[in-house]
Amino acid sequence: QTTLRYAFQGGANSLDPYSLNETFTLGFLGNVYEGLTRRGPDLEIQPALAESWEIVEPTRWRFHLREGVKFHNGNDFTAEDVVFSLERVQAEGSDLTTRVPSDVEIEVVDDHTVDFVLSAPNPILHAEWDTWYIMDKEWAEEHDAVMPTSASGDNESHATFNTNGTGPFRLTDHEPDVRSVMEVNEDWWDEPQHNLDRVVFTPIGSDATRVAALLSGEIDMMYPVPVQDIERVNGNDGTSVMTGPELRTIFLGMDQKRDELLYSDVEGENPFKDVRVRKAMYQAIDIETIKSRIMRGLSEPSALMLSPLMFERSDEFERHPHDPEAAKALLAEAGYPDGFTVGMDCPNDRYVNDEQICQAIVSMLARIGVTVDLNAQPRAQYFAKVLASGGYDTSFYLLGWTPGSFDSHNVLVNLHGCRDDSGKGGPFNLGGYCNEKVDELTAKIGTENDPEKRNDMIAEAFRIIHEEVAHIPLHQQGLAWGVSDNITLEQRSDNQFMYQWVRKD
Amino acid sequence: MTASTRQITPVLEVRGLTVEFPSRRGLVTAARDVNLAVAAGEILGVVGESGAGKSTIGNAVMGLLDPPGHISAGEVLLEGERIDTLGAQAMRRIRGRRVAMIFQDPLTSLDPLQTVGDQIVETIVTHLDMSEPKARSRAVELLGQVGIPAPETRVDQYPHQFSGGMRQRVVIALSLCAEPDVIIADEPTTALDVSIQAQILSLLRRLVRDHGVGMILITHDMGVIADVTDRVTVMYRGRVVEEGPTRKILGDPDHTYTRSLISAVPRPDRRFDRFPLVEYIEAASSATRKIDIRTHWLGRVRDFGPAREGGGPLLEARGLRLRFSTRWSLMPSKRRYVQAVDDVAFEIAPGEVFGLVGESGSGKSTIARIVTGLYRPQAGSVLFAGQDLTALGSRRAVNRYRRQMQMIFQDPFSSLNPRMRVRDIVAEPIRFHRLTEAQSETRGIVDDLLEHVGLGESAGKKYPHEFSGGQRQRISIARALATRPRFLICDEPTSALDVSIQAQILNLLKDLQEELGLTMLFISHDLPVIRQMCDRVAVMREGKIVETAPTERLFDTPQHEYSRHLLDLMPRLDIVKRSPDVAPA
Amino acid sequence: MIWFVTKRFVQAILVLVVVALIAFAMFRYLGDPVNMMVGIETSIEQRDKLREQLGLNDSVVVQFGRFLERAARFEFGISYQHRKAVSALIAQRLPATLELSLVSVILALAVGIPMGVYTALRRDGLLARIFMTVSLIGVSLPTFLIGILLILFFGVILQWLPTFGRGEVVNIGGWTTGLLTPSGLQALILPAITLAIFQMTLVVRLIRAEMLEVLRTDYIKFCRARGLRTRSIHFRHALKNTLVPVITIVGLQLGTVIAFAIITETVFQWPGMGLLFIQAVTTVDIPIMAAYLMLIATFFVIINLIVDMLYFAVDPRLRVQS
Amino acid sequence: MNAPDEAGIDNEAARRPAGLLARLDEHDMFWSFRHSPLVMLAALVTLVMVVSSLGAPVIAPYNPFDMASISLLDSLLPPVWIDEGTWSYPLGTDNQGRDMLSTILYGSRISILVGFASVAFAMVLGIVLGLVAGYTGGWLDAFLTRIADIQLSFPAILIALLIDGVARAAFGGEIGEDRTAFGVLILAIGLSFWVQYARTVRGSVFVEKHKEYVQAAQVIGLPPFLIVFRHILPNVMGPVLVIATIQLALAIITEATLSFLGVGVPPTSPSLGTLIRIGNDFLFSGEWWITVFPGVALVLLVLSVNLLGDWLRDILNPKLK
Ligand SMILES: Nc1ncnc2c1ncn2[C@@H]1O[C@H](COP(=O)(O)OP(=O)(O)OP(=O)(O)O)[C@@H](O)[C@H]1O
Ligand SMILES: Nc1ncnc2c1ncn2[C@@H]1O[C@H](COP(=O)(O)OP(=O)(O)OP(=O)(O)O)[C@@H](O)[C@H]1O
Ligand SMILES: [Mg+2]
Ligand SMILES: [Mg+2]
Repeated sequence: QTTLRYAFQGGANSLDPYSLNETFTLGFLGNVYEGLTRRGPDLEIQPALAESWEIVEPTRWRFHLREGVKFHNGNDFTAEDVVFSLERVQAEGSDLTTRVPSDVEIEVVDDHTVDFVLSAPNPILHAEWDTWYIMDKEWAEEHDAVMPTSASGDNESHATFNTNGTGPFRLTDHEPDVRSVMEVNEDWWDEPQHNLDRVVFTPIGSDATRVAALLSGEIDMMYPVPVQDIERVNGNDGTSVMTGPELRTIFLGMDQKRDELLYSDVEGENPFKDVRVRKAMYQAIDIETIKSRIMRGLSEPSALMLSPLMFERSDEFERHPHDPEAAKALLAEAGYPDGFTVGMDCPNDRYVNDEQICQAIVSMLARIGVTVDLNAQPRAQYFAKVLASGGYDTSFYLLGWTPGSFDSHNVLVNLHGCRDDSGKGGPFNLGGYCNEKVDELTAKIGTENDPEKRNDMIAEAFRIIHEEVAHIPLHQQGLAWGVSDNITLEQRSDNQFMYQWVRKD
Repeated sequence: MTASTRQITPVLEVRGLTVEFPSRRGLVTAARDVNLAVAAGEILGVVGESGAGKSTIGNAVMGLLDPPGHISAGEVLLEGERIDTLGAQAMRRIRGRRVAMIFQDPLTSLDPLQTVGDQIVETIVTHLDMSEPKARSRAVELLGQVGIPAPETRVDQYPHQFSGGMRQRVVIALSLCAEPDVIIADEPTTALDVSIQAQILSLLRRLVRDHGVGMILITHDMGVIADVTDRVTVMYRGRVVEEGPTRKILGDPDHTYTRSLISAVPRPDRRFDRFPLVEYIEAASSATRKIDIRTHWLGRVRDFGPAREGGGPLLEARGLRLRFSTRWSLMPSKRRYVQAVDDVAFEIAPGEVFGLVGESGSGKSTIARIVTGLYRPQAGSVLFAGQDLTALGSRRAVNRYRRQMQMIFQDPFSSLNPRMRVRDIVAEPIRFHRLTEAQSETRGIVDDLLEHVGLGESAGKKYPHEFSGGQRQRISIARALATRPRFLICDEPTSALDVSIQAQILNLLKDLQEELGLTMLFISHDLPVIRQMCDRVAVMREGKIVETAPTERLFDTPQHEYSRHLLDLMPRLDIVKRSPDVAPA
Repeated sequence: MIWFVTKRFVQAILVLVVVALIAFAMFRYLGDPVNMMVGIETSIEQRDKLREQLGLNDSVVVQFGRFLERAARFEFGISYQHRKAVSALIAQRLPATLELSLVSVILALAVGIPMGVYTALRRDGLLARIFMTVSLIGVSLPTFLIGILLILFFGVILQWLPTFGRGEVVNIGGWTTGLLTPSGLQALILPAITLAIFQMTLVVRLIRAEMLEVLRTDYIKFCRARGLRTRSIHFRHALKNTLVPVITIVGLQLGTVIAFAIITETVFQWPGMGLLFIQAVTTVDIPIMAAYLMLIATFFVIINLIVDMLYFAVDPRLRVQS
Repeated sequence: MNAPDEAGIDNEAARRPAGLLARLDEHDMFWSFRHSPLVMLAALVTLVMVVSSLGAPVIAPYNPFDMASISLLDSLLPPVWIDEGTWSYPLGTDNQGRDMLSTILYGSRISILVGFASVAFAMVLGIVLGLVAGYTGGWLDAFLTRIADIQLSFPAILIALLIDGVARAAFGGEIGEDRTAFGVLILAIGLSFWVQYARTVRGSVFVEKHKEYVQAAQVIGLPPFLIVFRHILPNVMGPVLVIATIQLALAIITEATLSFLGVGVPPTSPSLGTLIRIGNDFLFSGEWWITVFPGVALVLLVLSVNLLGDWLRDILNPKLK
């Protein structure tokens, strides 16, 4: 009876795999549910419920489903479950509608073969399918959970507290935000590489407590480890920290859409419309010091708006050098010899040391004469203010982004697409950066099936963005998992923890 | 009891006792080199000027001096062995069991949160091995003995539900309940009407005679002294000036102070226009030169707004009724009440002094409170200068009249704000009613007032708890006079005062009355004082007025048998060799 | 009496209504629940749709009205985050919080009262002074710091006590209690202490202050004169006379503790209402917050009712006259 | 005739040369102050802290709120007596490279301001309402008490958010400005504290108002407000002072929690509490000084203020002198 006890800073609120598109929840459910595909330790796409697939014609993908797979409740897994899951994931109230293009048609070839018919070619159709989990039709119908639990629902849904997947573990007990217990699924179709019988998960919100729990040996594993505590955890015998690159990119954005900034002393014009000012801000930032002092070395300064892991030609790009003098000069050129004042919005409980980073940046910008009024808030208020719902009410902000599809296209659309005031075009392009050329390229990239050409276009788009300083990329924050020495595991850089690879002795 | 009944060995003896209260303003020596001795079965009376140190000695013996007070010299012996040096525990066992003390201030001596029954029972159980229920029945019995009506219901009531005199009796019961060998009784009967007083005194006397208890009886009432004591010690300014058998001391005292003290005792049998004063004074002071009201500040007439003169009574009480609930319960049927005031009516003409006598608990203080508007009567009305106060709605309107009345509270201990300096207490009404122009003037007047009630101006700087019972009473008198009221209610104004101060204050009141037509409602159980002070008197019993008559007529031919009863019980000093029957100037 | 109760009841209802109103006026400032409910990639349209469905676009008054209308039927809706009936959620968390609060308040009293009496009696004693000082250090450090230090010392270094959670709990008719299992009791110790420290200091100092006054009164002197046992004088007579302010504060504290054990519960990952609430605040889970505030308001109304009753019980002078 | 106790007095007051000191010395407060060294020490500490924090710009070696002057490069330096500590930062630096000493000085300015102001605000409000409720009783009492119940139901955090929101609505962009931030903090904390005073005072007034000295005052004809303030208030001050002195600490800490929630002072100008909170994250990693020094400062402040409070309470009670 080997039990794995671990903790994360948050909990899995809803167990319905389509109700929340959020890394931890999906990762957590990934041990119970499975998609047609799955990702290996290095995020490479592997067959899962689909044994194999081929692109029979540019707009038709064929998937051969694995036979003899059973859901935890004993039902067989068949094509109709896939059909059902497709309908469900696209249905009203689903938060994962982006997993599949809305105009996809599905055709059942036979009990264990399905075709997906697209309107236009899509090279990355299945990129995110590892977290599009397949649900059991009968089960859903019998517990009327056919529709995904919409947040606005006025009544509870069975699927919120109960699971019925095909995965290596079955959920046996779940108290939201308190405790979840899983037990191994004896008749899983695949060869288990773990040696666990039971997994107990506890969310522990307070960093210090989480660390303490690991140090005191009450849990075998926990994440994230606050960067400043890494030494301590490593120093403690019996525990150590696994670090690794993460996919999320932290960056600064500037309002380049309005003709006058909301929070600034500059009247009548918007300094950020001037690329020299943006570049000055960029060069004022000493990313290395931030890495060494605030991130304690656990971050990868980045020239691009996405992790190098997700774009093989990223090494062609260099950050603009840190150079306060140059920055001053640029400002002067742009007509701000003695700088200006701008208000900055920053979350204080969202990303690793987010508030500290913002403070550091404030003082760095102060050096080149740009005075920043820092407004650090908890994420609820922060997002309410800066996102579309708040009318992009910000002039200068810090944000983090992980492209769910692990693909540049996602970054280009969401963060760089020209948007209108309601956010159509580039919903998370808060600063409203806009360049037709980039938009064209983005569109093409979306449909180009040939990797070579595609990468060229991506590179070109990125180069423009880089030159025009659409945003100021800072770094990819690192992963830090605290692990006690008696267990081994695989750390995936999408920060999802799969019990599948855990061995405890 | 005569000297012959006295044993030789004193049960309690005090040798060369000196008590000091150091304070930053200097050292108060409350008692100096005092020697006392009381034998079993003997009652030692202690008389003396108010503030002479009588209570202090009591406290010293009990080892209960309030800090910073302490015994700086001398010793206290109980049956031959020293107790002033004993440790806390040993002392605890002595207190209550062997030496008991009846405190002077009955109203604050009882724990407000415990029923009197519980307090008695606890005391009994602590000292005598007696079961709760037995102790309880004993408690009821005791309450009965000290003359609390309906003790079996009263036993479950809380102190605040008792009248001043009743509380005093509870205190007495509490002190007696553990059957001590020595009792120090500090003004045990101050707040009691003569009949109860007689009852209590005989009770004490019985205790002393039958159980061979030794008792120190502190009092200023010469009548009581003459009645019950075997020997008397006279104190003045912390010193013992004279000591001896009662007859001797009262008959032909050696010390001039004693002599003048006795001569100053108000006479029950005849009425003088002034109280005889005590001539013996060590240090000259203002109080002696009789102030000339016409020139004095107190004499400056205040206009009391619209006052309907025209002959009518100044104050008129009509059919007043008030009952207190003594047990509250959901079901009205289960509730219990005390009819404190039952259909009381009287009139007081301007310039008249209207006396109110009657048994303790008969509702005198309650009437006073109703008149001043502190209690709302459940029925009846109070008319002041023709204006019905109970009808007046707005506070401001009532205030216009209330301003013209003042009240001297029965209890000098609780009616002074413990956190205010005496000076401010007295100055408050003056300041509030803007009776003076300048602060300096106020100060002057306050100091003057304090002098007239026999407290030096240094008293102003102190806080109430630094004063003796009588001194506190004088403070509240000074406060009452400060407004130069038109109508004054005196609830036992001199109960705690020795005759000398009493005379001085009552004379002052008389002056005010004669010169300014000050009207008074004068509550007292001290019949001689009533006779000297009042024009008309009402006799109260159980909330009703049983008889109202002009003073002289009441004293000569009382109608109601209760009045007669009262007058008969009046203690007399026949033993005293009276100085010729002329009023000392 | 009946009248008294009904009156209080009506007042209580009013209190609840007002609380709800203020609450709803406030929620706007907490942020936008929708952003907390969906993944970051969710499109603007979907978000707006959701917002519309949740009726978040309606005016405060409308939302408030809707809430009241539901609350009248004891429905508090579904939690945005947990997609679960709020009533159920709170019911689940209530025991944890109540146990923690009661234990800590009892602790505070059990230690605080004797300490208070002692420090009053030995006003200038060395030990008394030490007590007073130490207790102050307790309050001048933030709860979270104290909590962490305790965890660090007893949990990590000594490894005597668990660092988080509630340990084993037994479920008795829907009421989960940790008081019956050893691990449950162990888990209770640190949080209870952390929570108790503040009230303890308050109680100690209050009682001391009041005792100092009462000990100088004439009736205590008379108790001494009657040679009553010292303990009886100090506790039966003196202490009882200090109770009115103490009752008041303890009452308030109990309420406050139940309501806002937030920090403690967060630090120790104590699965109680405070934790639920603070999470609700950070995620703008309006249904939870609304229901929770109502519950708290009810607690306070009840507690204060009891306190007022206790006044009468303690002090006869306050009881109805004539 | 003279008061008997005069006899025993050797009247020092008479002998002392008249003069300011003498006149001051007449006053009990000053006298008992001069005669209790501990109290004088406490007063000294408080004074020093208040003055040094107010004079921070002059005293402090650096200005930690001037962003241009601080450099991330010298962050997390230990105090001077630990190796790699330097004299330029005697107490070390925090995670942003701010000199701890200066930051503590500047920070305590905020904390002290907010702490005292909000407690004072709460005290005044609470005492007044409590007196009124307790003395008048009846429906007014019921009303005020219910208000208290309502108030109680909201944690300072929420109130702060509410006020903050309203303030933003009112003052718009300039919310970042410290003045408004302070206003919000003081209001919020004050509002969430007043009930304690109100209810305590109310309770004690219930007891006091039945005592005879109050009746005496009524007979004099004093209007209720005078009776309440001049007579009853001094007699119920005891518990109030206790709560106040303790709540000072609470206020300062609450301020920290609020700042964390984004209301109140911005992180670029940290208060004592905020510093402690920041330092809290570095407890395990060994940069203890970020928490400890502000903590010590806070404890000192609270201790001395409480000592003063106790003393004040004692002299308010003449029997204890
Ligand atoms: N706590 C105290 N602090 C300072 N002086 C005090 C204190 N108690 C009493 N005194 C002083 O001691 C003297 C004697 O007081 P004591 O109470 O013994 O007088 P007394 O003889 O009982 O007078 P009375 O008959 O009025 O009660 C008084 O002058 C009083 O001012
Ligand atoms: N607050 C109260 N609650 C209940 N009963 C009370 C209250 N006050 C007075 N009483 C009762 O009313 C009756 C009259 O009390 P009151 O004080 O008027 O007597 P009194 O004539 O002044 O007696 P004494 O001469 O002893 O002062 C007593 O029986 C007393 O027990
Ligand atoms: Mg006396
Ligand atoms: Mg009376």
